[in-house]
Amino acid sequence: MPETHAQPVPFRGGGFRPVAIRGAGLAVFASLLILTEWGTRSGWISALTLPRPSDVVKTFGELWSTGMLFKHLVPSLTRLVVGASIGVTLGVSTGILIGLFSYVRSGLVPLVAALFPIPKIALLPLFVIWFGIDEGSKYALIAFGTFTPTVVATYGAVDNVDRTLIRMGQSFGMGWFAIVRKIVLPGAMPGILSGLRISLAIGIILLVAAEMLGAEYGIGAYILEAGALYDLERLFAGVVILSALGILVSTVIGAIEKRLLNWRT
Amino acid sequence: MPETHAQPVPFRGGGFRPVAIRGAGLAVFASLLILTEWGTRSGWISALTLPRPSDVVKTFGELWSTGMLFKHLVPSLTRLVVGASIGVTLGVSTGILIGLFSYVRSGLVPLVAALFPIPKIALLPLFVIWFGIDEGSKYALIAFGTFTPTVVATYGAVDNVDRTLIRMGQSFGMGWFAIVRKIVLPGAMPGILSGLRISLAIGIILLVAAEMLGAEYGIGAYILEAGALYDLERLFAGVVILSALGILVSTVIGAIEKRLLNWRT
Amino acid sequence: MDLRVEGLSHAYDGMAVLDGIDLDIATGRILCLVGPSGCGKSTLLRIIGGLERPVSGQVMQLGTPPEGCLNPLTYVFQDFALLPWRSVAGNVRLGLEAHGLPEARMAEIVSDVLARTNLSDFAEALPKQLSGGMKQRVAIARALAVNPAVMLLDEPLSALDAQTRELLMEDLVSLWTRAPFTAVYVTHNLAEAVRLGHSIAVLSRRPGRIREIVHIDKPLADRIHMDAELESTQEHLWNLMREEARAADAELLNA
Amino acid sequence: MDLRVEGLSHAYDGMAVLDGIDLDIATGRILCLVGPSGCGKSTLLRIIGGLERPVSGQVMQLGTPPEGCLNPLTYVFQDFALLPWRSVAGNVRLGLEAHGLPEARMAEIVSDVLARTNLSDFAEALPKQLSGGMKQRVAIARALAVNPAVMLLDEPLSALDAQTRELLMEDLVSLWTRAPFTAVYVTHNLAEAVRLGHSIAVLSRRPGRIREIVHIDKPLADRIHMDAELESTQEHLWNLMREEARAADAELLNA
Amino acid sequence: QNRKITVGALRFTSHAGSFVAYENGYFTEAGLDLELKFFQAAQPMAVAIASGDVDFGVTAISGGLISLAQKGAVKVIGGALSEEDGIDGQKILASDAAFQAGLTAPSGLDGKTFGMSTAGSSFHYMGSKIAAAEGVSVTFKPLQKVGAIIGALKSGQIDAWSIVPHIAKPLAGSGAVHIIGNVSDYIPNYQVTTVFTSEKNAAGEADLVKSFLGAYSKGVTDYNSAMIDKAGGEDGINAMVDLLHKYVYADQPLEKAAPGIINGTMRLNEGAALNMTSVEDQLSWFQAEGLVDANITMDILVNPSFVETL
Ligand SMILES: Nc1ncnc2c1ncn2[C@@H]1O[C@H](COP(=O)(O)OP(=O)(O)OP(=O)(O)O)[C@@H](O)[C@H]1O
Ligand SMILES: Nc1ncnc2c1ncn2[C@@H]1O[C@H](COP(=O)(O)OP(=O)(O)OP(=O)(O)O)[C@@H](O)[C@H]1O
Ligand SMILES: [Mg+2]
Ligand SMILES: [Mg+2]
Repeated sequence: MPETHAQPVPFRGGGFRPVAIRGAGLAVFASLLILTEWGTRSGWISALTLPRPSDVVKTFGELWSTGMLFKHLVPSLTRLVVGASIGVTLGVSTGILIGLFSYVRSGLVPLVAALFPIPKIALLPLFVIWFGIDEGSKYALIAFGTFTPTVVATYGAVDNVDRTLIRMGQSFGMGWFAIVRKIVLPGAMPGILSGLRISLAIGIILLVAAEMLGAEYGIGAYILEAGALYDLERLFAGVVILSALGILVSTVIGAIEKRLLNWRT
Repeated sequence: MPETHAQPVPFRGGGFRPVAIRGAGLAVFASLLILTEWGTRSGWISALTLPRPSDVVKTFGELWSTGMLFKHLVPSLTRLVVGASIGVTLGVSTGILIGLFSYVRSGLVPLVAALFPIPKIALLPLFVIWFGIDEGSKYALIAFGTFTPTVVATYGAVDNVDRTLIRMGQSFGMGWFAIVRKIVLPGAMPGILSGLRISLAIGIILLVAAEMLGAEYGIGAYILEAGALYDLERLFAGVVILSALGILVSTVIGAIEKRLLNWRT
Repeated sequence: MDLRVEGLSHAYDGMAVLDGIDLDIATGRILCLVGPSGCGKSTLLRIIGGLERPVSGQVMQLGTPPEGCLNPLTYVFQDFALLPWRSVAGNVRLGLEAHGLPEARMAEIVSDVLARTNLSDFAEALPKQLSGGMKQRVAIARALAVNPAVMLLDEPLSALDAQTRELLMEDLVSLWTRAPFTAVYVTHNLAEAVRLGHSIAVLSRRPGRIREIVHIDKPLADRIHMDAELESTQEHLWNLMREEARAADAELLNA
Repeated sequence: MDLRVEGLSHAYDGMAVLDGIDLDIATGRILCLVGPSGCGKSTLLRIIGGLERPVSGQVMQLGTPPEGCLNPLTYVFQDFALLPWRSVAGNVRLGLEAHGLPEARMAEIVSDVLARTNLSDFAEALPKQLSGGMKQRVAIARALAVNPAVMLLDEPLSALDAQTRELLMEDLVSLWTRAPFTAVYVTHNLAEAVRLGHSIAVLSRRPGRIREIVHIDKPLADRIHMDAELESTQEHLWNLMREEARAADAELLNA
Repeated sequence: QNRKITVGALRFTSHAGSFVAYENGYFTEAGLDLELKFFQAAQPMAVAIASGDVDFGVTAISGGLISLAQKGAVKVIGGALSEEDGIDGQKILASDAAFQAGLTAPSGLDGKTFGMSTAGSSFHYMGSKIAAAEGVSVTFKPLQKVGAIIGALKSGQIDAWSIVPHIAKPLAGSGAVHIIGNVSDYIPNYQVTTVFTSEKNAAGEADLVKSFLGAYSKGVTDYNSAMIDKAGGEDGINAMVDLLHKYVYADQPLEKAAPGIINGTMRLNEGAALNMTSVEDQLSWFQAEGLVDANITMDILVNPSFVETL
């Protein structure tokens, strides 16, 4: 008799777990490009508003074939690498000290908080006086820009290192340095690396500001010059390069994370 | 007999847990200021390198007494509030959509990743065309700058909402909207708020860039003019205002967190 | 309302997790599911509750849910699944809100159910202020509030310490004694199973199959410590499972 | 080497946690500490191990640690405390590295201790690949590697599921039977306490005081299920603690 | 061994003096091993002189330059470019929208917006003088970058601007903007750019400054004679354009660059002669506007001992 009322249990689960759909990103990019191309060709996007994507590609091709691409890329990359290395190294060291010592923490955290919202471009004239107009001021600007976010990310990461692990180290009689080297540093690594993503993105953004200062070559200088001449094709070509650089850096960090942090669940 | 060898267990714990030391931050600020004041007075810091802190204070006092402070602050704050509101609102909505829908996620995440490293100042000439040189372009610039970090923080926060809570909601027969409103949104709130800290800091930084475009009044415009005139006292007075603004914003968010997130352990 | 699981199999990405499960869940009785780690107990419970779709087989609802039952199949989760931003009362209300009850009726149900679970004093507390045991009591109260036809409990006590577990088992027994409910109770803990189960289904290692269903006739209220019959049932269950548990434990994950 | 806890009291920010604890920890025996949540068991263990300084009283080491003992007082933590970035062997080595042993000697100790805990096959696995039970085995192996005079175990099994707990208890008994070690074993679980303890100290609610010390003479290896003596000891312990456990459970935190 | 010096330059024809002197080897002859350092804007160049990174520079007199002079960092030592009757000088531009609405002469500027890079820039000075001369009031829009100003002008968001002819003419050619007047009608004998160096050089290295100015002046002479006096005829102009193309519009092919270079022709001060009257006028304007300290005197800004003053 109960069989008469038999019915399957209704399904009410699923969802809320987005999955990657292959090609969707590419499709969005492609359709945006096609739309702009068509719009600029047919005229309802004025030439003042957006450049024609095919012209940007052409400009890019010229950059490539004349070898100017590398002439601009190499100094920019050097500046990024040197400046970010300095900023990140100092930032990580400072962050670890802040994470471990009460005095350093109480003294420096407010200072870092005060430095964070200072726009680096506002300080450009000072940087010239402090570090000269050559590579020095460019390195310094990028180093300064990457320093503060790295500090914040690092001390957050050190704070998040599981204290039981540290107590465990102490319970085995490990020394202070051994604990920092074998427990604190590796434990903070995920946080430091994800902070690095942000720092390096900021570093790339600051390339433009840095190259406001007497740079002849460099992607930032190229963009600035294009902007000054209101040459949208070159402006966009430069922006695309920076954007690609950003994605590249983020991919590289992803790869490093995969290697270094393969222990993460 | 064993009593002869009795000795207390050696202590080997403690440390690795920095505590706040009252006044340390203030002491650092004060000593930096005193050092600069003394350096600039005695001459081993040249007038080109740093302004005398007391002169900066004097400039600040003039700004205050002439009423110029508010003449500059009010437009800047308006720009920050309007621009950041637009950017944050769009960013949170987009972030939630990305966090919930596979197609939106796959389509937009790469786009956001590509937009992130674009330096906003590079786009200034375009913003002039797109949004004019009046308030429009300033709002747009700040909105654009706060949009991307908000999106990234929001979808990360949505991803981090405990899926058991969502399953629980479904198991009680809650509808899709109820789950989003009662579970996803409050659960993502901590992440969204901490993303807001970063977005608003970026917003403040971008004030300077935004006010490059035809702003007569505004802290950013004030700083730019001071920089162009190489007037270090005013430059620093402006920077200090931005820095204070940053600390204020971060304090306000902290207070909101304390209220809204008092449920956090 | 009874439930019947018929020829149920499930797989994740081609990995078989459950294989040909048949089960009857009878009204007013507690069915315990035991089995080694990863054998698919939680998956089975999710499928029974309609939170997951099985690859094959089905779960049938026999008869209609009783009058006043707001949510026929209601879960209690291992990690409590309380909304940390809602008070105890707010969490208990959550399950009611979806059903368009009048405000007064909801308040009445909430206060009634909090009283039954001795939580009245904690109505305004936030989850962060509660011990694990109290949290799980809130989750049970929330489940009781919607007057379920069948309660689905996924290791409800395993996140608690041994003493709290003991206390909550006593609570569950007294709740059931006062008003018998139907339940599927997943656990690793054989002591819990013999204490709370009217019948105990033992699953094999992954893919989970039913190895044996043990029935215990002694009334729940009479099951006390030092009961030779329960002890021997427990011993029997443990002998059924020891090797499988050891093998399941020594399996490499994500390997 | 024996340990003696003398008149030990401790407080956090003025809140008394331990009050006048006296205890003797005898070589080659396992002392279990049981007590309700928050009564200060973990604090007591940390003080015994020198990880925390008591407010008053002291812990004395009587006699010298035996030959070859690298770390006299060695912990096993509830949540395993394995370095997730080191393999099983690397985690076991960790405790040895601080002692300047030659490389070959370290490798020898590691492989010996992994063999004793049946972990040899997992030497290169990362913690994330291990089940909870395996992780705790690694933590025990790591503790054994430094040849401790006293092992301090803080609820070593309470993060594991019931079946794995059963398996690990069997492992601990067989490890102790082969080579008796001294241990202080903190637990909530009275079944564990009567299974593993030579003596069981029952603490009161916070501030923890010693209410009773129960001695069990039966050899560990002979303690099996359905042992009436153990059951009655367990019942006795539970009666000592039930009300306190209930009160401790119903306490509001951070209130 | 030649003395190493660094000279700052913008890629404009107004810096042709340095380029020509360098290309023709005049600096080497004067015992100077010269390195050219290029800037995107004049402002950083002044700062670079102050920081000691650059020894000599050529730029317009701006508030920043005067401030740096006041701080004892830089000194104006000569003239570079000045407006001269009969030679195409800086142009006053109006946006198409404003032009259609009747802004066809500077007299119609009342209530209009005028573009500038920053307050205290030469654009600010010019606009202000024009407005004063016409007795009208204009609103200044600081837009930082020349590119931004052009964008704003083209899209009609600002009404007017003034700029060197080689930028003004192509803009007007495109029809998006219109030339409505010449700056030289309002600021006669305007000393547009000056040569400057660090205070240290001006005070302690008189010989160095003299040899630099000497060599630089030879370059200026060559340039003026080829481009303005057209002494070498068409070929002379072409040769000069060829030479300058290395520095100006270097990234465009010569055919495209040449008109720009030729359009940009303005007379450079022979012998780096400095028009003191114009400089003084500029200084007092900056002071009157409150952009720089009122206590600054000509002595602080200029060291007139190296060149002929007008
Ligand atoms: N959503 C999922 N996607 C893929 N595999 C899953 C998913 N959920 C569970 N599994 C896998 O299915 C198997 C059974 O999981 P389930 O959680 O049902 O086991 P369990 O018996 O509840 O285990 P435990 O006793 O550890 O709770 C496990 O191997 C698990 O890794
Ligand atoms: N570092 C600390 N600072 C302040 N209070 C602490 C600290 N550690 C523990 N406490 C408090 O001291 C009391 C005893 O804590 P302890 O962890 O020793 O209890 P326990 O008996 O181990 O409890 P459980 O059974 O829950 O593990 C608790 O009330 C706890 O909140
Ligand atoms: Mg499960
Ligand atoms: Mg504890």
